[in-house]
Amino acid sequence: MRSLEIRLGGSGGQGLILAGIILAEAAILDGKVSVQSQSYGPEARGGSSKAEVIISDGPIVYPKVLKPDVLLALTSSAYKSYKEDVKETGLIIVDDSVEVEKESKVKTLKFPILKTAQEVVGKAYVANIVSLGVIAELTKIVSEESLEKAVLKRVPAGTEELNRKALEEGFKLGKVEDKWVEQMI
Amino acid sequence: MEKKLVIIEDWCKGCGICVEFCPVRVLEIKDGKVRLIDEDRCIKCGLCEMRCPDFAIYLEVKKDVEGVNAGK
Amino acid sequence: MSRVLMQGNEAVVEGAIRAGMRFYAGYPITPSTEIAELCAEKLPFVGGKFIQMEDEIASMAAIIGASLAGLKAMTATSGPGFSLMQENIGFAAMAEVPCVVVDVQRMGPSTGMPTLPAQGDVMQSRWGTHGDHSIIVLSPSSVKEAYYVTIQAFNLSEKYRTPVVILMDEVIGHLRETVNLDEYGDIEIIERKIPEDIENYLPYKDIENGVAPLIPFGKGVRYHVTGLVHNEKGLPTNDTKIAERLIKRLVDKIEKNKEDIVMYEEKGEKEGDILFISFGSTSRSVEAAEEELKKEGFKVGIFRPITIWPFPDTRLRKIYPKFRKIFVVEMNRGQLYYEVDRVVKREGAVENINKANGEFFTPCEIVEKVKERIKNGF
Amino acid sequence: MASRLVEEYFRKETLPNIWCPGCSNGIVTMAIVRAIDNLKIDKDKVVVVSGIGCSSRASGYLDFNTLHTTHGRAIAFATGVKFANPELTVIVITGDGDNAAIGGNHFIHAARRNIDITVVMYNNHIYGMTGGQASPTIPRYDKATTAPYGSIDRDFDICKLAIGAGATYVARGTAYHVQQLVKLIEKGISHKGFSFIEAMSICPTYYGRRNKKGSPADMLKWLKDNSIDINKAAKMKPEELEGKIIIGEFVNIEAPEYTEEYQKMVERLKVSVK
Repeated sequence: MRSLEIRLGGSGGQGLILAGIILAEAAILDGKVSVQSQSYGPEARGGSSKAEVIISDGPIVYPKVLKPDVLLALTSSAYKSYKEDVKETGLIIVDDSVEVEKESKVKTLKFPILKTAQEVVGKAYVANIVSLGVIAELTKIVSEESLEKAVLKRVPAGTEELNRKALEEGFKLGKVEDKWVEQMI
Repeated sequence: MEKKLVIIEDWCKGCGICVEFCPVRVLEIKDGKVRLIDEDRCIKCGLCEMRCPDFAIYLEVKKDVEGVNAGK
Repeated sequence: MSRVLMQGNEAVVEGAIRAGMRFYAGYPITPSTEIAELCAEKLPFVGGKFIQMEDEIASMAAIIGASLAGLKAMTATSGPGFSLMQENIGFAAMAEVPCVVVDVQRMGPSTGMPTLPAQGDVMQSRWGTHGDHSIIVLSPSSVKEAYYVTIQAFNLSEKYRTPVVILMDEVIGHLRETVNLDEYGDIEIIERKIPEDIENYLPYKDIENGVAPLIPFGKGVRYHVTGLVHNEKGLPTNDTKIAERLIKRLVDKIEKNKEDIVMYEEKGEKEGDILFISFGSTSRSVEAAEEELKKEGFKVGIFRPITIWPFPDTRLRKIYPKFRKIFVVEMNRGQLYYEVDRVVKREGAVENINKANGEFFTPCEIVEKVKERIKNGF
Repeated sequence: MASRLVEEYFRKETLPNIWCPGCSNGIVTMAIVRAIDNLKIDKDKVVVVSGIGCSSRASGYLDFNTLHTTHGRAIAFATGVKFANPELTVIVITGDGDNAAIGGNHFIHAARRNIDITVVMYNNHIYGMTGGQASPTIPRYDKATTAPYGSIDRDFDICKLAIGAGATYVARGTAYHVQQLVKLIEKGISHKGFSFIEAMSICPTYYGRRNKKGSPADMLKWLKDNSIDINKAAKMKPEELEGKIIIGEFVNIEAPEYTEEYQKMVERLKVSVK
């Protein structure tokens, strides 16, 4: 039975918990089993925020992420806090504002996620959806169709188009030639 | 319409409130219980019943010839 | 409903509404607040009532009042609020008013760590209110089970006219899992029966299961409900014989019907080296640890009480002699351990594996602790 | 046999009541019964909720649906009863300790919600059930077992608190002015919204003895002599009103009632969903 662990890290207010929920729901639409959990500081915004998703073909016994296959870090502090946990065969995706270690054992890719949200899509708060596009495109852990459905189900009414665009921009960013992707699939 | 003053001795605690507020002073406390001294002088005003904390003294209202219940 | 992603707190609300809960009173507290929020959102559409009270004392009071007025009622809270509810939980036990209290446990004591999990309220859920009484406490270990357990909480509270506590924890409360609630099929819902003969109704007479059916206020039976010791009519008394009969009945209606009330799950080997006992979210870590230990050649069984109180001791007595060592794993400094130790009267057989720092057990930790304890043999 | 009101509205087997000789709790309780009788409310639909203390024992004597709750919490229980079944007439019997001290928070929030409950607070300035301790309404410098040298606390004007918290019917009567008290309670019960009636009462045993107030009748006379009708009080100077009890209706206004507002919200939602 295959099981993939994803951790999404950043700061409160970036919508990562919602991103985790969307990812988990997309996996269900794909016919898989998923769980989502989270932790956050006492602040609703500004503190650190972490969402975790496990996607599996069968029942998930232990519901928390121990060794992520995929880590998304939108802030330097999230990168520093969680990079050591990632499996050696895993993948770290960071925003290009994050300074990464040169000698990392784990495959690490940088993308202008926050910038794309702000400048291309036009709203900083869609960075979570851009991130999902990047993750899905790179890892294929969920299908694009299911992810889009899940996004549209969960985002606030009136923001559907904005989020659809954010997702597309994420897909675009994630289209990179890389051996890791084949291994993952 | 006929009214009659009734005392429930078992419930009376002899506090004396009714005695003090009886406008015609026809009540007294004897051996720790209230007593009607003079039925003829009682004007059946019901002030004793109104202020009795123990529901121990009341005016019994009997229906008159026309059968009107004066209690309501 | 088919397969959906659902949060534990949400499953409680779904289960409660399915069970017929039509009154919710509560006060915001992490990590239970989603239960209040969802009740506020959903109850108006099913003919139910939601009210945000001024504190947890009032919330507990309001659900007792609502239950007496005829609605199935629930409140939810976490440690600090659960502490505040205790006096009125005792009132519900004494006056025998059905109601459900959800305690989504967080790290304590006091304000502790509001967003982090713990299982430190095991003893409080049993003995938190003063005086002799019995109570039913249920603890789900998954989102799906939170739904089922909530329905059973209402059923048991109606059947035995007692407050029922659902002892959750932050992990299960906030966890979202893939669930298909349709898999449960039809679940029996126990409704209040109004007896034919209401002329001679005695609200506190032992008719069935140690209780009389509860006729709501306003139905033509005018009786008294009090937290004082009372006779079968509900009227207060200082008669010590009546007091003894009353307290005996309050305890017996639960303890003597234990076999009807207790739920538990057994996994793994039926005999062998190690028997794990755990409940709630911790049993998820224990199950993962069991898989590891199995790989290493140990014979491991798991006993998971779903009903914490009354504790399923009859069943445990049957199982435990076939294992060499018993480990009680819980997110506290040892609480259910004492109950297990009471049941297993074998010197040194029961050990506890504890954690009380706001962190969820990892399977790895459990495996390491077990190996450490048995390194010199069983 | 007992009086028609006792036969009809009391649980006779519970009488005589447990109150001390001359305690005015019986007078105020009977005033509540007279009000209900005058309004001709079906007693199956009346719920009397009380807390803990001398006055709260009244619920046990009354032949309604009665709920004798925990200390200070009667209004919170009553909120659950009323909101669950708004057809019921819910009356709370409470005391100055029960309502003004331990129950203060529930009191102000029920007033704020304007839920249709009538609260009658028997105010005798003392905790009688526990033997005469100072309550929040004990007049300043009066004595109690926990204020052996006189209470230095400022005393609480609960009617003002009720008004400040948003109660839509607020009145004060006394155990001496029974006819007026009955009328005030009647109006409070008839009023749609949160109604508060303070009934100035006497505790001859604890408050009376310790503060040398004389016999029960003397204490009632004191209430008679020191009460001033609100209309008369309006024309008097503050120094003339020093130490006096103002009686009558303080507030009687219409405002949205909680259970009705909830029902309106439900109706609105039904429309919006369709």
